[in-house]
Amino acid sequence: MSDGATTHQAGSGGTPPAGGPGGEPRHFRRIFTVWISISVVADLLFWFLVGPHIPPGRMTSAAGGAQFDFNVLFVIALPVIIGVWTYMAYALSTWRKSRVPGLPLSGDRARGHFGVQTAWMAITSTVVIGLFVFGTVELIVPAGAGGGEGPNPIWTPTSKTILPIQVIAQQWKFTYRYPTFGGFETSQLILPDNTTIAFHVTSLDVIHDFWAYQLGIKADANPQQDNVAFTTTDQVGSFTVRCDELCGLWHGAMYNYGKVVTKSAFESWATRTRAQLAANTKNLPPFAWTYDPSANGAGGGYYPSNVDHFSKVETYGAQRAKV
Amino acid sequence: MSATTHNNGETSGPVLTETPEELAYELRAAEGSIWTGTRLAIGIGVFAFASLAFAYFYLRSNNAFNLWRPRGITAPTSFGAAVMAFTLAAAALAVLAGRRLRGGQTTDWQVAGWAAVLSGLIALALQIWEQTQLPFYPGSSGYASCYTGWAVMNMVLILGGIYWSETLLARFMRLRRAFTEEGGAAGSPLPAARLFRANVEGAASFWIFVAVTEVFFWLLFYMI
Amino acid sequence: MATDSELIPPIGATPPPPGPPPRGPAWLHQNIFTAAIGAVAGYAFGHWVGNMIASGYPNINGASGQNDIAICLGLGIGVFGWLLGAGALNYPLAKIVGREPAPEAPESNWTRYLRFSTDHKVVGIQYFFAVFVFLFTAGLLAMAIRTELLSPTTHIFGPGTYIEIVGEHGTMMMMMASSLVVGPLGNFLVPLMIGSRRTAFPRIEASSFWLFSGGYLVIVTALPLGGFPTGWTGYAPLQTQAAGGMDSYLVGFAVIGTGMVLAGFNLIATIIHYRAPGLSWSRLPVFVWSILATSALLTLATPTLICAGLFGILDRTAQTAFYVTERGGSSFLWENLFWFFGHPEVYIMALPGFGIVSEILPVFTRRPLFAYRVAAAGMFGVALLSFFVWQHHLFQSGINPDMRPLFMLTTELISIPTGFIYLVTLGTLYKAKIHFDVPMLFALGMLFNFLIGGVTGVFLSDVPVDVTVHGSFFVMAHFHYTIMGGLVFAFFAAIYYWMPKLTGRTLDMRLGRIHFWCMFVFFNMTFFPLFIVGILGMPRRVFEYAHNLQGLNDFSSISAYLLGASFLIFVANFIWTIIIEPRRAAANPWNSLGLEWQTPTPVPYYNFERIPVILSDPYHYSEPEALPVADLAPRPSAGAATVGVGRGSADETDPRPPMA
Amino acid sequence: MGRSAKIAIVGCLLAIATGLAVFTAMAFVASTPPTVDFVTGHQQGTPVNMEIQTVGSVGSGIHPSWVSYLTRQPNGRWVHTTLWSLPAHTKVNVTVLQYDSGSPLRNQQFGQVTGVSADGRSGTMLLNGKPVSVVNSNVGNGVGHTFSAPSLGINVPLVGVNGNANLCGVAPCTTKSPHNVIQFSFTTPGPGEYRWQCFVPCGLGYLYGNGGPMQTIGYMDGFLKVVA
Repeated sequence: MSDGATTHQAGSGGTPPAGGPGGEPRHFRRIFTVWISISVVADLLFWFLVGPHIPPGRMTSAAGGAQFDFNVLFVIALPVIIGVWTYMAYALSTWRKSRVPGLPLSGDRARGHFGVQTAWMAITSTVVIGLFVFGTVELIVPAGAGGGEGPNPIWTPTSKTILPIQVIAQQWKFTYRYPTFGGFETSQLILPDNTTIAFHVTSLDVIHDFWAYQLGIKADANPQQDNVAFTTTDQVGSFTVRCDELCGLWHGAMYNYGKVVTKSAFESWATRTRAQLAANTKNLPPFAWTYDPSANGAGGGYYPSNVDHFSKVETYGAQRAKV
Repeated sequence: MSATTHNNGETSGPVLTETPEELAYELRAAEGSIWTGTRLAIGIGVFAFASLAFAYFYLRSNNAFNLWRPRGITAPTSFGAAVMAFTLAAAALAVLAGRRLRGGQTTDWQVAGWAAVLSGLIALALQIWEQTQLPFYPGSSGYASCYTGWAVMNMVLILGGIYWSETLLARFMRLRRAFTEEGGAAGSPLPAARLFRANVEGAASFWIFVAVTEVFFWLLFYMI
Repeated sequence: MATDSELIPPIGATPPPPGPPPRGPAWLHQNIFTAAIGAVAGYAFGHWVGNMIASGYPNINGASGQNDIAICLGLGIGVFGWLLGAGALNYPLAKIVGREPAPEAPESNWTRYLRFSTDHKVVGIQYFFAVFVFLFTAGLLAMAIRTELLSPTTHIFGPGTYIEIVGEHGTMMMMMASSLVVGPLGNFLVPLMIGSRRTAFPRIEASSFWLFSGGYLVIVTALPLGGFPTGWTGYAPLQTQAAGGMDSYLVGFAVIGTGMVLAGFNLIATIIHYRAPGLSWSRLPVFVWSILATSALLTLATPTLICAGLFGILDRTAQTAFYVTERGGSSFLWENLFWFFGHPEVYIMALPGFGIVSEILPVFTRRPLFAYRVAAAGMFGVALLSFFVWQHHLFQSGINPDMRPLFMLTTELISIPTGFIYLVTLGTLYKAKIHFDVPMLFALGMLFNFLIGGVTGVFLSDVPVDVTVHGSFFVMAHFHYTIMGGLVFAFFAAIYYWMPKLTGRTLDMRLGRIHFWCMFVFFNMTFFPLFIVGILGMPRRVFEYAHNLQGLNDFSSISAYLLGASFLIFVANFIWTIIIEPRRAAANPWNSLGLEWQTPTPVPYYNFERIPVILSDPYHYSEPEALPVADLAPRPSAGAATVGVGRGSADETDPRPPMA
Repeated sequence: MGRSAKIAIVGCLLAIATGLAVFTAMAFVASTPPTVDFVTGHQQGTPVNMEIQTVGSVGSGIHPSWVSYLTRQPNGRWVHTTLWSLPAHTKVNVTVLQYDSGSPLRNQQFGQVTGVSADGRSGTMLLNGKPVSVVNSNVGNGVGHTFSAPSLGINVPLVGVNGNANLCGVAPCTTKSPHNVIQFSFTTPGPGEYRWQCFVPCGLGYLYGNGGPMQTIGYMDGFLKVVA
């Protein structure tokens, strides 16, 4: 008796859920009708009314992709949620009993239904595989969909002209270096319109995360790691950059604003800033894809002059080796 | 040994008299639990040491700043070989002791068992001593870090094996008289004796796991 | 020299029955107060030793003035002292000299809850109170979080205190939720459900509780030690950089983790070997299935956390460089190790909820559980897959971009076995006789909340969408929907359902209904807006946020206060109807078929007068011709020794049971 | 015991528990350092004069070895805090007495003076009376600390003193110890709380030098609490 859990148990009074014998209402047809009508309406409303306003907007290709994917997922998710809710609401209202003392043993007897179980698994598996295929295409075709791809990106943009920008995260501020403009480093993030941009995200200390919200870019900043994320700007406007990986005291205050401007405005800004910062650019270390502070004479980055707790141990270890 | 009757104190509940069938049933369950528990303990150990192995290979393949293993530094190889040898000896002796016990040779079991404990203690002592003789400091490289982690975990591992074997031997000495009344530790049908044998088998299996772990990480840290 | 009968304890039988309280002054016998003394003395001693051995190294104690070796040793030896004072180490230490001390006869009065007890029912109740201490401490911290977020720029706690609160809240809640069901209900109910008089390793079961409570003390010390700035995920190298509170985090997780391993270890052995005759795998209550799957995760995933924590402790004390890239380590190593534990951990917190709901639904729908085998398979499918999804937490980290489609696939695949639970529960509602009692309300609430939590999980698994929602309040709302909306709701369903069994008393159901509706409404009001806040660009764990999000945040904060207040309804209900004016419960108030309800209440020390023989599964509602669930007084010939259904009979010489 | 007595006991216990919780929360809030008030008594239209100092080790309190900022109250007393309450849209003249040694910057970008003015020139500070707009931290005594408020665009590198000199080790330092005087001015924005911090990893003994005092309000981090 207990072994019949997965097999069709039509005998001894258990009725298969799919149909309804005479007199019994056709539950599934009712539920299906309600479900399909609500779902269609909800999906259409969402797609046309809400969807275009879903963040992160359409400022870049990555942002637009994220918006499209979110909307597609939402359109699939809505019927799932509505389906379960419709069924539950129907079940709870149709088969509810007022609180009867003694709780009689009189419910349905079916311990399983082969058709329902198979259909359930088939449908969920199909949806899941479909989502996987969709997600993979949407990840690979737009060159990583704005996510950090590590130092050696395998999905790269097709554009021939790419503006590289190094994002340097440190506790607790982002600075930006423009290697193709003489390697000046600034607190401002200004981007040209209609340009493919490669953000090379790195960190000087702990793990940060460069989240350019309206650009649809997110890439972790790890020390001594070049994490590349691509996107193409489509619209001018301003955007927010936030740190998205807890990095200590000022994590919540580690944000700044950037701008996408026209190409000519960008050119003139970059040229002007390059000249303004020239005195300090000379003092910066030579450009490298991972920002190595030892190159500017900081002695491995341990302050001051190599006497922090690691350095002391090093001395100790070296002495031991000599003995 | 008949059904155990417990005497309640002032606040008495129902007095439970277990039937012989129930005692036998619970005894089988206890034996099975020791068997399963041993395997679970090994499983826990596998996941723990797999974490260390993951750290080893991850840092090795990363080789950040060429600081995985600069200049091919190695922890003292003589110590490493000695620690491994004594641990393997302890494992082999513990397994041997278990077999001798099953064969009814209780003297052999005790001799081999205590030798296993001694061997394990020597391995432990050497592992601790090795820490004072390192040609590198713990944070000098990825290798040095992993080695330090391994040293700590290895101490815990060997200590676990020693504890298991030692408690069995100590218990055996206390229970010797009781066991010998009915066929000795190897054959006594007393519940205590049966669980004792199950425990000895468990300890032997655990020692085999210790030996495999030891060889694996010895290869990682001293050979490649 | 002791006599033979003292030397040979009744192994294989049950421990001695309850006796009178120990003679002499109560405080002389090991209890929670001696444990506290041991903890304080241990901490002082460890701290002193740490200062002795390490203060000579300027790199450790020089410029920073922070001696992590002293803190770690203090905490570690403090926990040792806690266990020693509680009496958890009496047996392991006596064993070294071969002694096999018979456990002290447990008391029958309430003071037994303050002692090291090997009675699984006492341990269950101890866990019950401990998880509530955890829950309410961390809950107060949640109120503090929402208070800080009332304003985007005006600060009540400031950034430093705020991240300490956030980290402490998250860590304590994770620690609590890992044991929320397995600790109290797993220990109390599993032996009753499988017809056993005990668990397999009662001392290990008791030790797991004392480690759990010791872990609470350790993690609480984080606040006076300066807190930890990393949140519950403890990302290195911020971890390596952090103040002394980080040591509490690492040691605390190691202690709690050891307790989790031990609890799972004991329950697995118990469920495999101590099932009563006739309780085949296909008759096992689905709650026990969920505990088995959870225990497997606890036992196998947690060692990774303990090892990762060990590496962290070594980085902070012995100055190794596991997580420091510039010294040959890697900042990705912790992320990998942590999430390799962390994702199974997520299901450690989800599976028991599935089990509770599946167990309760048949009782209140008066019909058999639909697709029982699918439920069990779903739980084990989730458990297995959970080991293969950890990198979905690292989609933007820069690790292995080529592996992203694979981890997207495994993550989305996990929604198939999770969906099985909905197949089971929705199928069970079909043509049922649904009774809306309080446990049923909470179970339905769990289904409602977990659906939202699960569906939003699919959004997170999709890499392009995850670029926006990763690390935002969307994630935060998602996992609160699964853990609080799922597990905690299921836990309250279980409390209202099993309280008559746990205590012999019943909670007030009218207050229970009020509690449910308040908690359900305010929970959704608190966390649903946070999905929107997340999509609108608010990262987690920030003390400042965009001005346009203040309205939603304030709505959420006020709802959170109300949600917190709804717990007070429960507390008042509990204190009044269970302690102050006890309401005697009927023996089986829900007319459940479950074996645990067939025992007397309060459950006698031995659980079962005779080891029962199981005749059917506990879900044969509306099957009048079915056999009763168990024969509670089997004749000896039909009893334990002769029935080997589903277990095989063990060979006399080979202790290994045949594999099932 | 009567029903009302029981209710009373439960109520009292709940009240005590709530009180303890609130007390703990308030203890947290109160643990922040004091705020120096530059608003009270401030005349509309006049600049605020502020004097702060940096010290290599604060010498007292629970973290005596930590590096720290101190602020001089309008009454002339030095207090160990980094929280200032300032009037909005007002010019603030800051004098920093830098008593700490320096080192090369971890990120030389912070060698650029931004967001402040001196001698009527923007992007400039006065170092011992001489105008400076870029500090090369790789030469000389390096940079000891910075005064930076990222959301206001302010960054001022505070050039270190010679580390071999007899440095002041206990706060507050007096001008007898070797020091640099750095002066600059900035204008406060509208009301709000703006963070400021040091960007030199000066938390000695912590990984990347950014632990301890670098992550504690009152040492190397603070707020400009600008009020209307």
